[in-house]
Amino acid sequence: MPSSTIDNASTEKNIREINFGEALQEAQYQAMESDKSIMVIGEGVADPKSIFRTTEGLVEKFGPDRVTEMPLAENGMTGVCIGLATSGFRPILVHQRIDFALLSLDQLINNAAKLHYVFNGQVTVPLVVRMLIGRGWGQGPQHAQSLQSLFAHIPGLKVVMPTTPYDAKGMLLSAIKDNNPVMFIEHRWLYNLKGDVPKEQYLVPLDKASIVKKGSHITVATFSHMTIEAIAAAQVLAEHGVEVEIIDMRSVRPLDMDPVLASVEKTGLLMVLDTGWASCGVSGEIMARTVENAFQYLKKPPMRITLPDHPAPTSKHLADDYYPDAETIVKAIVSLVDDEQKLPTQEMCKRVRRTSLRDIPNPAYVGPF
Amino acid sequence: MPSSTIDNASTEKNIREINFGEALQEAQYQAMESDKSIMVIGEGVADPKSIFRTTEGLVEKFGPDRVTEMPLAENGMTGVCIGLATSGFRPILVHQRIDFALLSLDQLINNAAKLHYVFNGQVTVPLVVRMLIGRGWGQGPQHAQSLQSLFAHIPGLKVVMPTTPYDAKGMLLSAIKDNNPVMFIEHRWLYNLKGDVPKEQYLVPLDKASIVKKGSHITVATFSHMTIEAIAAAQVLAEHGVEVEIIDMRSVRPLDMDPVLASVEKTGLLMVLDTGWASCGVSGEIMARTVENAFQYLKKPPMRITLPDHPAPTSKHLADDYYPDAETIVKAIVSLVDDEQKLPTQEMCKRVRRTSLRDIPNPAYVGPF
Amino acid sequence: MKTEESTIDLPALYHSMLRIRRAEEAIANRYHEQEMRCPVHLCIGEEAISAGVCANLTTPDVVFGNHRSHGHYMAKGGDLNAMMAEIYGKATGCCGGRGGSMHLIDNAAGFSGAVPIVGGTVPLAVGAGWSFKLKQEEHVSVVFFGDGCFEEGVLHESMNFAALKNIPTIFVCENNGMSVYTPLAERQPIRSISGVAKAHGLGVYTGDGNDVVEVAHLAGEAVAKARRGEGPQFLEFKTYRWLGHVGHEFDDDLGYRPNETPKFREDRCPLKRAAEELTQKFGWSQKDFATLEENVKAEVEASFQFSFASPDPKPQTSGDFTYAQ
Amino acid sequence: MKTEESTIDLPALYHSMLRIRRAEEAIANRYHEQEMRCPVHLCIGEEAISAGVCANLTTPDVVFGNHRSHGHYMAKGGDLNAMMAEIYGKATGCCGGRGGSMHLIDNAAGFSGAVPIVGGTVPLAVGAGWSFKLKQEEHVSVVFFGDGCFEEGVLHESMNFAALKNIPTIFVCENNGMSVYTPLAERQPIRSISGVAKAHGLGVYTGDGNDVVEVAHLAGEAVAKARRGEGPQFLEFKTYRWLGHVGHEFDDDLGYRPNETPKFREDRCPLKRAAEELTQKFGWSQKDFATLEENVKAEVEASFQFSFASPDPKPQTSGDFTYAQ
Ligand SMILES: Cc1ncc(C[n+]2csc(CCOP(=O)(O)OP(=O)(O)O)c2C)c(N)n1
Ligand SMILES: Cc1ncc(C[n+]2csc(CCOP(=O)(O)OP(=O)(O)O)c2C)c(N)n1
Ligand SMILES: [Mg+2]
Ligand SMILES: [Mg+2]
Repeated sequence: MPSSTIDNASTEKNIREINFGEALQEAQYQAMESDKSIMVIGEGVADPKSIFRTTEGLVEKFGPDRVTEMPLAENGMTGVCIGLATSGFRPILVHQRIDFALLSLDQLINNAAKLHYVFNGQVTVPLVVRMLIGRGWGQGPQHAQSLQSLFAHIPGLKVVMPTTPYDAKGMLLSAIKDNNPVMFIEHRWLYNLKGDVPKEQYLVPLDKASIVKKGSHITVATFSHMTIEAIAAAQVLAEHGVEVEIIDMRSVRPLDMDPVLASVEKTGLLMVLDTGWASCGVSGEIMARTVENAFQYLKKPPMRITLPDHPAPTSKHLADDYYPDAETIVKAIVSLVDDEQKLPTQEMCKRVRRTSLRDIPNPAYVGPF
Repeated sequence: MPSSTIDNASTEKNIREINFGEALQEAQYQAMESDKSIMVIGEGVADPKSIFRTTEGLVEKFGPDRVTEMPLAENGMTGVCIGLATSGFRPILVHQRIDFALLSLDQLINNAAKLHYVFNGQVTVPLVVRMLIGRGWGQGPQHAQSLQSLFAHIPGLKVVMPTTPYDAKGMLLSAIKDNNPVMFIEHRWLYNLKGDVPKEQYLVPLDKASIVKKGSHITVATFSHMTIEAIAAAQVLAEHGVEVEIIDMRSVRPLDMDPVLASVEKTGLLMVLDTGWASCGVSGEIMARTVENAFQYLKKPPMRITLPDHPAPTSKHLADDYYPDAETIVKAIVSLVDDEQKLPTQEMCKRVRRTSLRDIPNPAYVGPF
Repeated sequence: MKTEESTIDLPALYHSMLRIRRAEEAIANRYHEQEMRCPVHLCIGEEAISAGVCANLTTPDVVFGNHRSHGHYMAKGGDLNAMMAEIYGKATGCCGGRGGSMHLIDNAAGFSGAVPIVGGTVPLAVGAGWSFKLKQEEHVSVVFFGDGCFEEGVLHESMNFAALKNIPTIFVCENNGMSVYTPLAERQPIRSISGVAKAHGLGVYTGDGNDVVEVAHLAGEAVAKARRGEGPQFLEFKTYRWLGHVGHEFDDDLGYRPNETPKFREDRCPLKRAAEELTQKFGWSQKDFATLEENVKAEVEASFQFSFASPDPKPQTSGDFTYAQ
Repeated sequence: MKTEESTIDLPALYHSMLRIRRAEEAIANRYHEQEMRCPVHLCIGEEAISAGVCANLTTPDVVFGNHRSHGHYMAKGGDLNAMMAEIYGKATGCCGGRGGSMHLIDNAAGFSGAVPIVGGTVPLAVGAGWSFKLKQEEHVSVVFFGDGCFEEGVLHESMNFAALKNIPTIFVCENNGMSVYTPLAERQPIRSISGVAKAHGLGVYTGDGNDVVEVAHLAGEAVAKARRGEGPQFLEFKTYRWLGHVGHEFDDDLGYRPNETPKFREDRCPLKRAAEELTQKFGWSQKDFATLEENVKAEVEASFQFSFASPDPKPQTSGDFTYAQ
């Protein structure tokens, strides 16, 4: 398991280390304190487990009118939230798995994404939909999909996938403030990731990638949990003189291509890492935009690392190779940068190889999810 | 309006010219005659308009048990069809607009695409979902989406978009015979397109692109109605010595990249045409696979022509520039092949420019849809 | 439009219906010119429901429609010029031309929007109704939909939630027995639509949708109940669609409604019925009718002239409003 | 399993429940070993519904489940070894390890599949039931689902269609008053679930889901009706979930069901109640119970041993069966 801390440290005083889940909770809590129009609605938002504690304390503080359990009715409740949003509220709708949101694509794509447009700007839909990507511990094919690319196909939606606790808080606050429907996608394996987070409110833009690590040899554009794997891979590669530039894309729609293009201009090599499937996905989109705009700088064909092109199996034995990780990345980067085959690939792979089982985020984990 | 006939003429005797819609009707009729397990289910399949006549005569011939009107319940009825399919039937479900299928993505993605997999091959889902892409005459943002890329993201689904009447019949027959869920996407503007179609049953594979026109200067990979526009563009370009190789992809999932790669090896230039949006779409996917596999042959960055990144407006004045057409393609191809700026672009554009209004498929058309 | 439990104002109801009828007839008459380049779903024959329900609403009450919403929009006080210009795809249309006939809105009048995905606006209305409750405002939200829409799961999800939270939403089912060309009996079992709504926990009213007085009366009760905090109400009105599902023509030739002759329609004409009552009980003379006709005709004609005189939207603005600021 | 209208066979019902109880207890006991690496939703306390309903089914009748389907699978005659091996992610599992606890199937036994998307199997069951009707076979399809599922639109769409086409599907609502940790009152208005089903046109039965005799009796009537061509039937059984929503533990400590002490559970234990009746009316001795316990224990233990001895599936087969030939 790669390091579970990323440093986004600012120098301000009132900063302390909290984890990704706590950052989400804090963002909602503080936003709701400042703005009475914000509501949180979802299955489990007011129950004892409070969406893996990300809505903890909200119902006690803000009451059941603003923090509301909902019936199992994903499409209907999405529509209800759109109706609230066009009536002066700012609802945050939560799905414990992004797979459940498939029931609501009608309301999200036909209505949320289009009402501002078709009504000529006369209504706005300030709606946040928090959706969790499940992984591991036998989540299986209907509880472990990573569907960001479906949403990112649709004009009118914004789609973000923060990686760090800092971004989790800052981007959730931005999403809540935004007057558009924002699909806020959280990878479950990030929840325990710790990082420095300011106590007060701050905004992280919804349309800017972040350069997590500078490097000159290869550009890695990555999303969400894959950023953590990329960092682990880059660390060991750096020890052998390979400097990876890691760009955490953060936003899937709009895509902030500028830092990628600038980096490719420098490195000539691009690798894209996504938590989802390849076909018609954001990995190919980044490759396409890179060749459209920086073709002349590319020294080799860009590469991508995605899920294999099949559903997620449940058994840990079958799933063992399903998820690419730091080791996969090390091997792939070596294949691009090591023309002379001088790097100690085996050794580096061993360094980043998980020792614990691969179906849990960390060795301390005890099932079930 | 470009030519409305493509020649797929085989040399067999019992061939005659029929249009795309008639080819669909014939495929269903003949398949149902040969196989009692085939059913057609949808809103309007047994009504007097019979899905723009594509299900004409079916209920009279095969009765209401096999040709069934359905309630407005897209998700439920998709599930019912899946249940029929796992119980020995081969249902064809029809949506008059692909936009309505957004209500059923849960059943299509969570169940249809995954049951064969998760049940270890013990069930199969031989389901065809016919979905029409609307365009023009003020269909507007909720009735004119072209959503093939959403489906093509999902392993377990097959997604096809035939262009010619010949392929419409042959691919629909293949889709019906296939033991997987096949998303069969029909562009409304192809319905009146005429072409040679054999009278008897025949199969066109669901995973093979088709080279519509040979050429050595540039490779155009295209889908559905855009193929018609490409042909019109290629005709006028050919008169000026530019030989376009047109590959009608026919299938969105799986993508048959071999002919594209072989063509790019020859031409060094790639242009992708899609009827849908770019972001996380199949146009970028083809570009990505081309750079992954034929990077060294590319002389210039590949290009793509897609819908602009916003919903479809209704007013003909706003929609006038929304749909790229032969003229758009001519201009784009010139920008790639005409380094010395010798081609008479204006003149060529004028040759392919529509004279009639752009919100109707042909001048004879009288609204409403 | 009125605030309190309704004492029926038949002249006003008739006027409301007549405006809808004449506007839609004018659309039908001009549609062949091929200048209204969008699908139109006309509600001729069904005007009593729009008129009767909306007569009980105030401006801040909000109404949501569907694909067949000219009547809903007009009865709620939507700007006729802006609707007609929208159908003509003009910059002055209520959606600036982005929407056409199937997407109408007039926020100032409390017509909060129509979209053509069947069932699409139903939960939106519940959300809007909930917002009134949360803000402790005594307004109601209303959604109009057809018998076909009753088959969509989202409607049941919406009724369940509205009943759960005691939301002041009025569900108005315009039961014309048809979804496009498919009769009710091929889509729903033999049981009452409003019976299902009642089982969901809604207050329920059923009536003759071609009788504007009955509609206004029942809607008045339902709206008053919802305003008093008695939760969501469901109104089912039987009615009859005169023209084809879409477009400007009668389609008797298709033969899917074999019994339905011109006489069948006339017998059910809500305007005719109201006019008789105006003559008999309100003593309206031929001249009274003629004057009203003149006024309405002038208003409708003006909306066409407004549309013709309006500028086209610019193609280069086609991508505007994809995102809000 | 029986073919005709049921004369209740209490010993068989008790056996069926006991198998489920002991199998799930064994799962709960071993779960902490962290070798069953998938979420498990145990139905301890709710066994009477699976046992009582399935006692009325023949092998060709098909049953569909949900996320909480060990009981449905076992009661329908699903292979216990294959289920346990599936939970352990083994190649010999009923899905070859692809599915785990939330995806179970045994075609030979007529258990046609469980998946965890709430409502996901409901229309599938209607499709399967329709297939029987189209093929003129006298079988029924059955779908088990929870009170939470009743809120999903797809269930209403499915009921409407089943009623419309008179399809022999039995809808079995296991009403345990909970969706995860959210009580019914926060999700549905105060009205009867089965009342809504009835309004949709289904035959309706409600009963005590902790009384296996009552369940078997009502299900027997419903199944017989459906078999006779009287269309879809809806069974609502009140019951109680003993453990947490997911996992192997009691969760009284969470405090969301404050009244529900161990005594509360025991009072509702369907096995205890059946055992008392066996003692009193069937004269079962301690020894009879002990023998049965031994048999069941051996069967359950054997299923674990089978699982442990089974090979792991190969990672390189992970992509197989993405598409059918
Ligand atoms: C989700 C969805 N499915 C199908 C359609 C196509 N469609 C448009 S209107 C209509 C009929 C709706 O019938 P009903 O709700 O009774 O309204 P009516 O047209 O009779 O007023 C249908 C099927 C649609 N627009 N949306
Ligand atoms: C569509 C969907 N929404 C949410 C969930 C998460 N979820 C899994 S089980 C469950 C509770 C279902 O409650 P109920 O139907 O009453 O069944 P029970 O668990 O009580 O047996 C929920 C919300 C899901 N699996 N699918
Ligand atoms: Mg109708
Ligand atoms: Mg429950």
